[in-house]
Amino acid sequence: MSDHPQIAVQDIKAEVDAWLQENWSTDLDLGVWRDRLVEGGWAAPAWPEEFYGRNYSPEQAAAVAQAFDAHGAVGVAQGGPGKLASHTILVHGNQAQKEKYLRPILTGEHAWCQLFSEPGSGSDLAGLTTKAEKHGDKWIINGQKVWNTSAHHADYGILVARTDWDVPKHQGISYFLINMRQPGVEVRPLRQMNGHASFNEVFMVDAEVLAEDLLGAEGEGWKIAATTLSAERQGFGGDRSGGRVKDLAGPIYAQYRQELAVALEPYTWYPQRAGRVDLAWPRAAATGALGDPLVRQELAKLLAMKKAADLAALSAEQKCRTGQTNVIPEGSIGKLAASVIARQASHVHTLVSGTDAMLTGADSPMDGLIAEILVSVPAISIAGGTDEIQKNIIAERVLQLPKEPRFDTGPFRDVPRNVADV
Amino acid sequence: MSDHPQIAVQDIKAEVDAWLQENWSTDLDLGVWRDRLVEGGWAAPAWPEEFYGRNYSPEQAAAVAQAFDAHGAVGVAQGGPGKLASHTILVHGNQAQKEKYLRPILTGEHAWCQLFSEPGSGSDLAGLTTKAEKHGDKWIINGQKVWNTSAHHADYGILVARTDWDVPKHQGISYFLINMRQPGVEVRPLRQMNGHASFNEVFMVDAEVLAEDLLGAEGEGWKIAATTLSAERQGFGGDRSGGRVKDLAGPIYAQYRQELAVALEPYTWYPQRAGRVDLAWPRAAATGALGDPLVRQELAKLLAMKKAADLAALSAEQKCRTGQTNVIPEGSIGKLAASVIARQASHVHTLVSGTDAMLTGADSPMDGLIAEILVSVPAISIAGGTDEIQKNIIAERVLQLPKEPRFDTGPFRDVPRNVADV
Amino acid sequence: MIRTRNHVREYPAAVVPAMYNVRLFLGEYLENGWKMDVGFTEDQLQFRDVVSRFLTDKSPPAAVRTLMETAEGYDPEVWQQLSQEVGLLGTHIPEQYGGFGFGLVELGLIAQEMGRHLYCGPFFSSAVMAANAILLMADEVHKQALLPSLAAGTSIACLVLDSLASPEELGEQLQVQDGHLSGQAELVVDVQAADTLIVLAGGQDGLALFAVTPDQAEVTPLQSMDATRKLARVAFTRVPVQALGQAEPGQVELLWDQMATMLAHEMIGGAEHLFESTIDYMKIRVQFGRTIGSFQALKHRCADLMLELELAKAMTHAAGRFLAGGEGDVYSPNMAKALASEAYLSVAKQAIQLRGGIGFTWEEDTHLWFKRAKSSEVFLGTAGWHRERMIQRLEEENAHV
Amino acid sequence: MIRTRNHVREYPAAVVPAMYNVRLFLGEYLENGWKMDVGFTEDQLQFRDVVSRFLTDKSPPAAVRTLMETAEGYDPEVWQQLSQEVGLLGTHIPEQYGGFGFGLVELGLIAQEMGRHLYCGPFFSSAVMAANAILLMADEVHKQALLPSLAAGTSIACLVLDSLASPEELGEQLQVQDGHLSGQAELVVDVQAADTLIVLAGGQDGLALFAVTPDQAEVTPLQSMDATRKLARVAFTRVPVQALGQAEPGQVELLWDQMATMLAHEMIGGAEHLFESTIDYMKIRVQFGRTIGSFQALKHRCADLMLELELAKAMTHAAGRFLAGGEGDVYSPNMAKALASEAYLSVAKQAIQLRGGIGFTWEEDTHLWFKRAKSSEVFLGTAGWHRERMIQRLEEENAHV
Repeated sequence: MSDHPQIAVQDIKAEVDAWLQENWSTDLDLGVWRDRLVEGGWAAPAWPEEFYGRNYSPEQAAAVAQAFDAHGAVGVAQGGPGKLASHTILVHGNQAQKEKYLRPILTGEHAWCQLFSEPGSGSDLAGLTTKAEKHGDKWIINGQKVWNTSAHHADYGILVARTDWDVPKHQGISYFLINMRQPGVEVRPLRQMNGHASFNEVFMVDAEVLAEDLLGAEGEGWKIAATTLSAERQGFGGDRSGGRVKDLAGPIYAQYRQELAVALEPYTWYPQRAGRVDLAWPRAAATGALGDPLVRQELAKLLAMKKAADLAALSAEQKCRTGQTNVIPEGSIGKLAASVIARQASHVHTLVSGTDAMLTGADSPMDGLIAEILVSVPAISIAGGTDEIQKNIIAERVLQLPKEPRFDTGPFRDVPRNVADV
Repeated sequence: MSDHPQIAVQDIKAEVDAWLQENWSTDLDLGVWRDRLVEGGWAAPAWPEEFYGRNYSPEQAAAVAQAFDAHGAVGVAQGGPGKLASHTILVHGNQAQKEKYLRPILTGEHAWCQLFSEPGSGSDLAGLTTKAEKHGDKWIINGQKVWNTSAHHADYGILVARTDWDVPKHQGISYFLINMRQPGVEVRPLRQMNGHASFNEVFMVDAEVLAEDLLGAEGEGWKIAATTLSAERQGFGGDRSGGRVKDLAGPIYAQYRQELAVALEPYTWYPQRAGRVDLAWPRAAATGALGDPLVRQELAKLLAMKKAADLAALSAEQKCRTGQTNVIPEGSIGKLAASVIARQASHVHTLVSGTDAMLTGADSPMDGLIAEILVSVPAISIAGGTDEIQKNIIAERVLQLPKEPRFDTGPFRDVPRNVADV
Repeated sequence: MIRTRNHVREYPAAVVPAMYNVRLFLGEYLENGWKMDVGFTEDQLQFRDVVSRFLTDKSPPAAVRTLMETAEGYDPEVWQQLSQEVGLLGTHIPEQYGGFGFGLVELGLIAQEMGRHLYCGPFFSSAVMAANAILLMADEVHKQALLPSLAAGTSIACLVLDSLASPEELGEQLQVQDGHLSGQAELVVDVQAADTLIVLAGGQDGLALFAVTPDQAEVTPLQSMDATRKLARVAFTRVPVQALGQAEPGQVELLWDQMATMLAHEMIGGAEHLFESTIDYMKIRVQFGRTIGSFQALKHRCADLMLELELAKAMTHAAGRFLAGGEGDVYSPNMAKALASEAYLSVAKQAIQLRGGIGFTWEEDTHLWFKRAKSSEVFLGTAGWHRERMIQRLEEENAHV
Repeated sequence: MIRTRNHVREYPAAVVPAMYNVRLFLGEYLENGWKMDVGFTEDQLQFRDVVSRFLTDKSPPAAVRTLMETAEGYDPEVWQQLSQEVGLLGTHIPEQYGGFGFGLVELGLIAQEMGRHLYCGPFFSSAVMAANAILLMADEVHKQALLPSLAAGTSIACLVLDSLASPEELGEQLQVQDGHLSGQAELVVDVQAADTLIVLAGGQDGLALFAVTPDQAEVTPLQSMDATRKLARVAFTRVPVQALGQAEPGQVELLWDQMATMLAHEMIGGAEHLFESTIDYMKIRVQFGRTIGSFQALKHRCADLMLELELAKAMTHAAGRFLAGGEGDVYSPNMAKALASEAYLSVAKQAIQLRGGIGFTWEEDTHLWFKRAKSSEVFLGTAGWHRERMIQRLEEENAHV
């Protein structure tokens, strides 16, 4: 995907503008518009020309997005898992898979989910025990997945399952594209301690995957999953704002808002999980808690850490851009900082609330928002790689300290695992 | 040493009193008095009758000490290492060794030191590499020891050294009684970061130990060292007060004070190492630092932790007495608490001192005592078993969590060790 | 004051059904020596085991989950058994008022077990808060009128305070003028279960205690973060009242000390449960081919938690003994609440963290205790408030010297 | 304000001896990507490497140990080289006063390297404290008289303040009345090396700056815990003085911000050294048949330390950029000093702990940095003071809005 065309940003913007003048209308049905978008080649400008794209550089693609935004035109479907799926299929899929799956992701016709984590393998994702067995031209899948955002309305899933139990654990995994709308797949919402149910559990009992829906080769699943996970870490799954256009008036925007609402619903509590540092000062000032010397100290610690972490993140970003660092270790430091900050924010919010911190919901400060912080912050140091995993990464990859002794390098069949697992 | 004689405490006191009336005089030379003490059988009442004792129970022995104290009579020689040596010899020595070594320890004629730790084996004491080789009727010792309190004025040392390199590390160690007054032994004071030199390094180059001074059998050194270490943990080496008699007037007391001064000199900074919590409140009140809300919080944390630790220690002591627990894990919790408390005390002393904490010596608060706290506290979490070792003990022995994977179970010759070691 | 051995010995034999065989459970404690608390008589420990056994039976997580979704927040049948069969409500109430005449050490042992089992019910509001307020401040005639039914469990009281944050703010909102009570208490514990509201209110002679019936109050149930402890707003508009008794100097703070110390017991009980269950989980959960309990970073973290918890326990039990008439520092309740709050929260955070994602789910039980820890952190004074108060008391002590 | 690339580029070429080949050392930094600080121009980083190279050469631990035992506390020959050959003393002094016209970002880079190498000498007192005070407060004529010789290193100044704890207390002890300076400064840094004492004292028109010669002062050397930074008590008895200039509103705090920020740079440099040397030690020290760096509990502790250190570094460099005229929060110096103090102390404690017994000995170098960390903790305001001040400034900011 290199060798980007030599077109200047302003020319791109002009071209997009002209095309939008011709094609865009707020009265269009969203589906009709998306088809037109794909046909016009503006759906995914950074993708190859063969697949709805123009092989644009990130800067060039950003220019397209800016032009769309300026024009008030709706883009392709949002939704984190779909982006992860299309990115992975683009990199590892065969021609047929790309033809079959990419377009409906862009138009929003197909929703996707990610079927990676399992109850028995959290930090140790490669220890997964979902089983895939080849029967004729089908793979039969048995096992359980968990933490599957959007699985309850997904049409397809990207799935990793074990196809060989006699090789070391990373080598026996394969990567599948599974149809979620089949009898063998059951999706149950998973409620969290903060009351939200933004994830699901997915139970697969003799679920089927066509042989043609194996992505890459058998046993290459771990390598392919790394592409997905790397995209996730780089925030491919994270663009969830919907842009300013979601607030405009017109029939197509209503459809777009509805689509967005479904896609973004699982993420409403994410800001609270991070501690809502933004609310600390205004609330301390408003409640009078700022008069308490201890609150002042704890608040100052919080704000200083947050500012420092933002600065460090900025600096990590610069290092990445100039190629001075690998994104992963710097990301680990940032993630660890986020945990420390969220916990301190929770502490400050508690002190500021005083005994009102005993309440929740509409009876409690900020209509339950503060209470949601207090019961959501424990997730920040777990989700997306626990603090412990981040510390391992920092110690081993950044500081180059020796790796942990391993007890799971032999054939997977012989590796100790959780009793509940197969 | 069980089957204590059936004598009531008041009868013991009466007997001691009568004997002291007869034998004790403040005009005696200390050496003469100690001989008389040993002959009279009151030197070590808890020891067997065969060796200067009466096979008394701890309570009975305490009654003897009380009677001595009430009478103002001086007891046997103090000095931690000597007590550790005599206890170990009493348990593991043969008849000749007991006859040769025990009495001069009681009279103070012989000072002892402990030669266990090495530069290359700190937490991992059993990884020691000091070498003992049998040549005829002698053992030839080569190696270096460190952290040897009192070695600079010791006559003898209790020494562990490796006699077999082809067995696992704990099995190749032997226990020796070494004469410190010989050309092959060089003692150098080891200065600490707080300026004191309360330890030594001991270099042994072809130092000699007579075959008869091997304690126990060859290869049993680790087991015997455990007796010494257990005695150390139970505070056998810790009674350093000298009692009230050291402050009395009379010729023998002067001699006693001198003996004590030499024995206790290495320990003068130990209270500062523990943080001197006792000084925190009075200084905060005297300096006006108590007006600072932050000092109040930190001081309250300190005092509450200290009080709680004292209560927990009391409770551990009760558990030991009633046989509900093994002393080691409870001791580990206490030692860990001491570290946390000392660090918090250092923090409080710093806040109370303000910029005066930049000074030391006579120019600084309390004639340098506070500065000594600040630069001595780092030792508390290292000396006598690091915090890390204590946490291992708590996790593995108390909480019964799995042990660390081991990489040192094979023949010692093949175990990775520090480059500087032999 | 710790009762004599004889006095205690009668107790379990008289009221404990045979199924709660105390000897049996004492054995369990001895096997797990490190978990054993000292400073208690053997009879006290037996008593605790009886309570523990009862709650294991009657307050399993499933029951907690059912009750926390109800408006009443407790099971009247279990309350009946708890009071009638096991007799826990009268533990600390003197015999002349229908109780068993034990003290705050025994009440603390109950609170600890209730915290451990997350018992849902008005025990803390009625037996700890209201009964102790009456014992301290009510006149003899009112003690005789009120306490026996509380001890028997036939009546349930709750204590209405206009601040749960610090005793310094008490009597600011709730005021009695010309014999009429008015004002609002923003947070009242377990009022929904009470038939008697014991109100501490300000008046012309300072703070005094009053009794009111629920129908005289406007009660607005509130959603509590910790659904196992119900909260409500309670307002009074010129309710005619007569004082049960006047709060003498020092009594309000003594009441606060008692409540905070009992809460500290509850908290260390909860923390013990979470700590033990977490250690158990770490011994079976496998990742990377080994139990997660074998990872040194996690082992050391558990050692740190154990230290924090042991210190909090030692202090809390000492505060109980002090309030029961034993030796101790006047500010030991402050130290107990501060240490217990922080230890409980440390343990609760790690109980989730060490379980990973599953620890954050609703169906796993950890969050129930986490929310109790979080809520108890600010209930009856934050750690910071208690530390500041401790220093004030030390200053007062030193000023007298 | 960060100078232009061109402006900087002249600098190393003009004054750096060939042996300090900057390209070479930049290469080292690139190899160790994570250690690299961003937000600096390539020229600034080259400049830092020159300084680092110079100090590696001239301020090894052996030199530090020798100098800290002397009364003067510095090596005049190295001072000469530092000022004449490498030109560090004039870094931040404008060209019209004989300096190089760089700013506090470059001065901060020097301070960071000096902290890393524990440089012994009056750099902080003369170049950082005194020169910045003169730059801020002295009248033009005095700047012209004083700064060129400071920039050239032919004169050494020290700043006499009557508090090193907070700017709020300044001018309470040192007072000028009728043109005569009296009073005592309890703690003065590196006065023993100075030929000029710059005194900030109170007078009828508020705080002003004065110059005094050493023979006009009674100097009592004091034993400093950190022997690499000399301290003395300085007293004045009716010394006739003329003001160099008046402290305008805000200037005293700005001076304090500058000093605290430069100290923060020094501290993160020291912390970096200790952290890196500790990691190195952990890779070679063997216990139980494995390097101690392979124990997960220690690995995770190092990850925590790295986080703390990275945050302190990011904040400190941001404060430097802010003071040099860049974007930023007015209270960023407070955040920098608070974070840097705590990070340095955390690292210093662990640098000893992770070395075990040897880390506590005099002959091992760690304690030299530990004492600098401990001493710098209270120098120019504790973390608590800086946090409180930060909140005050936020309040002021919000009051203006």
